[in-house]
Amino acid sequence: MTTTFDVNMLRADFPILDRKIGNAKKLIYLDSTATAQKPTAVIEAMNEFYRRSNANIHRGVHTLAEESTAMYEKAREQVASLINADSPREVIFTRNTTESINLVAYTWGRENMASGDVVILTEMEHHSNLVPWQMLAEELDLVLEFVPVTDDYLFDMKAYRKLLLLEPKLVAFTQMSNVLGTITPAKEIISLAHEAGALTLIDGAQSVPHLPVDVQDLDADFLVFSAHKMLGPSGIGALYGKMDLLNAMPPFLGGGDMIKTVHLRSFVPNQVPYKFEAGTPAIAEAVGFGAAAEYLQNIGMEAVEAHEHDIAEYALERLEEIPGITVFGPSAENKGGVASFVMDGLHPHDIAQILDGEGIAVRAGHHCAQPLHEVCGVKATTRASFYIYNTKEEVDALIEGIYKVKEIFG
Amino acid sequence: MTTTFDVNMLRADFPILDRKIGNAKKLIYLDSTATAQKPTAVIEAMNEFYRRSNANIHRGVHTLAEESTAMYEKAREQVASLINADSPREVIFTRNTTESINLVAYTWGRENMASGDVVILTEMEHHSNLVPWQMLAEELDLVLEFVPVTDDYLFDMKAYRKLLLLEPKLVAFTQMSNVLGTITPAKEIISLAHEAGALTLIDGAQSVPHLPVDVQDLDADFLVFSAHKMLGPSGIGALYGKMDLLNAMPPFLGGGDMIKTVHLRSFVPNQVPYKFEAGTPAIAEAVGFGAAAEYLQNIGMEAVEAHEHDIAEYALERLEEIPGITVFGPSAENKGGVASFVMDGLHPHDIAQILDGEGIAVRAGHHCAQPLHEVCGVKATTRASFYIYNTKEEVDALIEGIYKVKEIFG
Amino acid sequence: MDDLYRQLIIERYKTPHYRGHLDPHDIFFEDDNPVCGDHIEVTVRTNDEDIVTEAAFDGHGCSISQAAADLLIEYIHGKKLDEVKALTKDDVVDLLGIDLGPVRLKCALLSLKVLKAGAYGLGVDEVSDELVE
Amino acid sequence: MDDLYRQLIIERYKTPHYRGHLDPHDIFFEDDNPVCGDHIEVTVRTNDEDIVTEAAFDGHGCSISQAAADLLIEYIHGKKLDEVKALTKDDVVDLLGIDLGPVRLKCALLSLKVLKAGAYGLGVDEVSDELVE
Ligand SMILES: Cc1ncc(COP(=O)(O)O)c(C=O)c1O
Ligand SMILES: Cc1ncc(COP(=O)(O)O)c(C=O)c1O
Repeated sequence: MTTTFDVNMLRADFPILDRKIGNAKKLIYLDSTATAQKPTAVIEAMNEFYRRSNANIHRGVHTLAEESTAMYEKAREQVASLINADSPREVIFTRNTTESINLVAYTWGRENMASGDVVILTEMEHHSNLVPWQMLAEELDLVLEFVPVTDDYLFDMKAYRKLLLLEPKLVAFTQMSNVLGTITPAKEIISLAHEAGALTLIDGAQSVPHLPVDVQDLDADFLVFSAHKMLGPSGIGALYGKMDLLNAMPPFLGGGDMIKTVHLRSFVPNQVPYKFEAGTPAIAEAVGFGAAAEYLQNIGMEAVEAHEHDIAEYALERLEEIPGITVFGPSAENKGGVASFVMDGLHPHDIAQILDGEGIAVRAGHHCAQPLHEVCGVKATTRASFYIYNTKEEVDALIEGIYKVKEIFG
Repeated sequence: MTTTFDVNMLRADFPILDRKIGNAKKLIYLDSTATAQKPTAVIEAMNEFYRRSNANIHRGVHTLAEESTAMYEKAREQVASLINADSPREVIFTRNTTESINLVAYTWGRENMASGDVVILTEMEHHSNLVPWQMLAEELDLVLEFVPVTDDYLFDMKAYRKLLLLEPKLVAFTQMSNVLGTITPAKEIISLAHEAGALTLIDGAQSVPHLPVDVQDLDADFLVFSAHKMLGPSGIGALYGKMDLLNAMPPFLGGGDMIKTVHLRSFVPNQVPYKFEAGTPAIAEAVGFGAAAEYLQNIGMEAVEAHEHDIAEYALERLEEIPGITVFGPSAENKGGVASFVMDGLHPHDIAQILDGEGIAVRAGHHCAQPLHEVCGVKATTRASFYIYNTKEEVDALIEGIYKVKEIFG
Repeated sequence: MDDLYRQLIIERYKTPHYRGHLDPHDIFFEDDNPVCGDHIEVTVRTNDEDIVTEAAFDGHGCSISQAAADLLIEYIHGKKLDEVKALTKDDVVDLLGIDLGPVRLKCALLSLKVLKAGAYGLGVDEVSDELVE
Repeated sequence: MDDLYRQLIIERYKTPHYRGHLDPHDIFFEDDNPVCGDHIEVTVRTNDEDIVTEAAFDGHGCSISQAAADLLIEYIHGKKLDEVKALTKDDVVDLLGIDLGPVRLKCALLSLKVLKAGAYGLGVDEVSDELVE
């Protein structure tokens, strides 16, 4: 796989890449797994919205309200199209991946699970796909089981098949680990879950921004993701759910827009997706989210994946040259554009701080995956992550920077 | 009271006011109660954020992450300062007023109320301050009681005192009706509630944007509001809560950032306010929210109130000249900048549509307050609402427009 | 705007041709527009060949919803039930002859939604906007 | 950057002067930085006049957190407990002699938080960042 677009031309779409850090070093942004940078198309879509069309939606008949409503619903179509949902109605706008998971836990979960029921997660999960189930388990007395990672940092299919014998109600798993970069075999995981009578929730926070994800091909029941990690704005995310499931779920938050009729002591909920969008939604953010989905679709998710694979493969090669480094995760073919590593005797904060002095933004910490770090036997790692705008030259700068860290602390 | 700032100069801060509607009519925006327009200062603060500083917060040590974190937390201080909170930590960022109310219902409510407990609301509430309590009442078997509106559309203090004899656990009430414009005596309502042993939640969706609101002076327990109605962006709102209350409340959504430590089967929550901000928050939106709070504070909330009062008083006078019109709500001295009306034989949609043809944006419908419309004996109203950027000339245009409606349907 | 309130709509709103309630009837359905509380009911009589012989609407609402209902009821007279089931949003938009944004479109389509729900024999809980897309 | 990693910090990180655990001790406290899992414990001995006679820290973390702890422990020797309770974020920033953003500041202030929580005799649940503001 090689890059099919011109990275340098594409970089011109991202104004922040001209940013100077500290003493006039150029920004090298290797932290897209935490949040992605935004192309002008996304920033300007929101800008335009506020300067031209801003109004509250769904209930106004004046020109601005009609425009805003149309833009908000068009965004739903753009996002639905990216993941190939059968209908835009299957896309619910939330704040982020985290809220999407909580929505499923609070509604589908509380309605469909009871004492002793089993939920299968994996050891690789982000806190956002652990804590909501821990809270629900505490409330309903559920049993949580965890698919381990194999010695080569893959989803342990054998262990999973065994856990399915427990007849779980739900399998909730990440499609790409934000630490290891591991890409899990989502289609197989889902089809096995369905055979065992379980529903599935894909944490697509890292997969939707970086890979082609087709909910119909995957036969996904729920898929959750965040706009901010896929070139879109903060403050908005999505929950995809199969229409039948969404229709059967009770509402989550109560309030304006999620109702059909209200009396003082009772209400009738609105239809899906509005049933789950209480109150004034993130309207401008939806417009930005739609623009981001379209931007990615114009590049093509295969091309996105290929480019990142290129960069990641090169980064792994170069990192592994460095004495005293350990990179966690599988080999490049099963891995997205993430490289988390530790270095003998060096604290991730110090590495990140010295790199920042070189203009290089990487993340240090447990990346909201403490249990996975426990599995890896470390408290924290330094993580470099890659997106469509990153180049091999930036990887070279990273490697140089790491040598500088060694020098300073040597 | 008279306006203490130059409206025409201030209007230059709002780019959308140059918008042309349809056949080159200039926009006259009288729908700020649904959502307010945004000054350049707010739009540009977010723009700048995305072009210069965008990063995920709280966990990164690189320059962008440090900047973004500082900007996000500064926004919390700006919002806290507007409502005179004792500490910025008492301000939790949510999506909107609606989510803030649901947060209190799901956490404080489920923890502190049980079968037979009484919650007092009013007949004036927006659906967002009805449905969450209806859902909770259904779950916990609570009793909902409603303070009526008096014949002159005020909060019925006598009826309220009687309802307090039921020893309610909570009194949740709007500080300004989004339909009637009625301003309720929040300080007195709260002090009576406290005497009766109840906590209070103020729906400040309409008051915080339009009046001076001082949580310490009011002795408010909870106050909820939305950025988008106070010149800020969509996608963010706030919950103010007294620190002791927030500390004692269980978490709401589980996930990243709201935790201190996570193991596979358990977690320890983070401190307030982070405990209630799960996942990547609305970062750019917080920056815009902060800028909006500062913009309002620079004008001064007394000045905002005075200007709106001026306009509203004039609008009421002129509207009441029109034969066949009924304006709902109290007289100007107890009323914010809202005028909801019906006209004999005319449907609100038709009124709004014809006015739109004149470039005038008003709202038609039940404004998410169906029960209040039942009380008023109408299905829907047409609502004109005013903010700092509106002028008496715009009111004149509204009146002319209404005569045109009468002509067309006459 | 002048387009929107073209003469036909104002006329049909002020003096509808098919307002009423047929009793007996073969088809009856009613629903609300949650945005504004507008209400439409339709009653339809069909013959042995499932052809609409008579139809009427009742309810209250804005000029768009009422005029659309009146024009739609007129349009289906003499149509087969299968043709009625196949009606779409575009048919109503053509009848009205005007462009509509998504919010006003809901007003315009309320009668079609009610009519198709009745034609399909749906339950109250089964009505969705998908019927009129 | 060169500022940030000024010689003093690197030195104190590599060869701290006050690393250890005092037993017996009059004050003991420990806590984590949730962002990175850094850990600091402090042990303090005081005399009859509540003056710190000896103190030590232990734990693991980045150079900022460890150097700050070492410098802070050095600083409190001979101070009255009331003076320790009155220490603020600015004192630590002065000791380090560098500017820090809000995230790194947490690293720098972890030892102060732990120390003050110990000095005040707080419970594990009572520790909050307010201690070091
Ligand atoms: C009084 C009142 N409460 C609550 C709300 C709900 O606000 P939001 O939609 O921003 O959650 C509104 C907005 O219309 C309101 O006017
Ligand atoms: C795999 C994974 N899941 C969930 C999340 C949470 O996303 P958000 O913070 O946008 O809710 C993240 C983001 O870090 C992630 O990487």
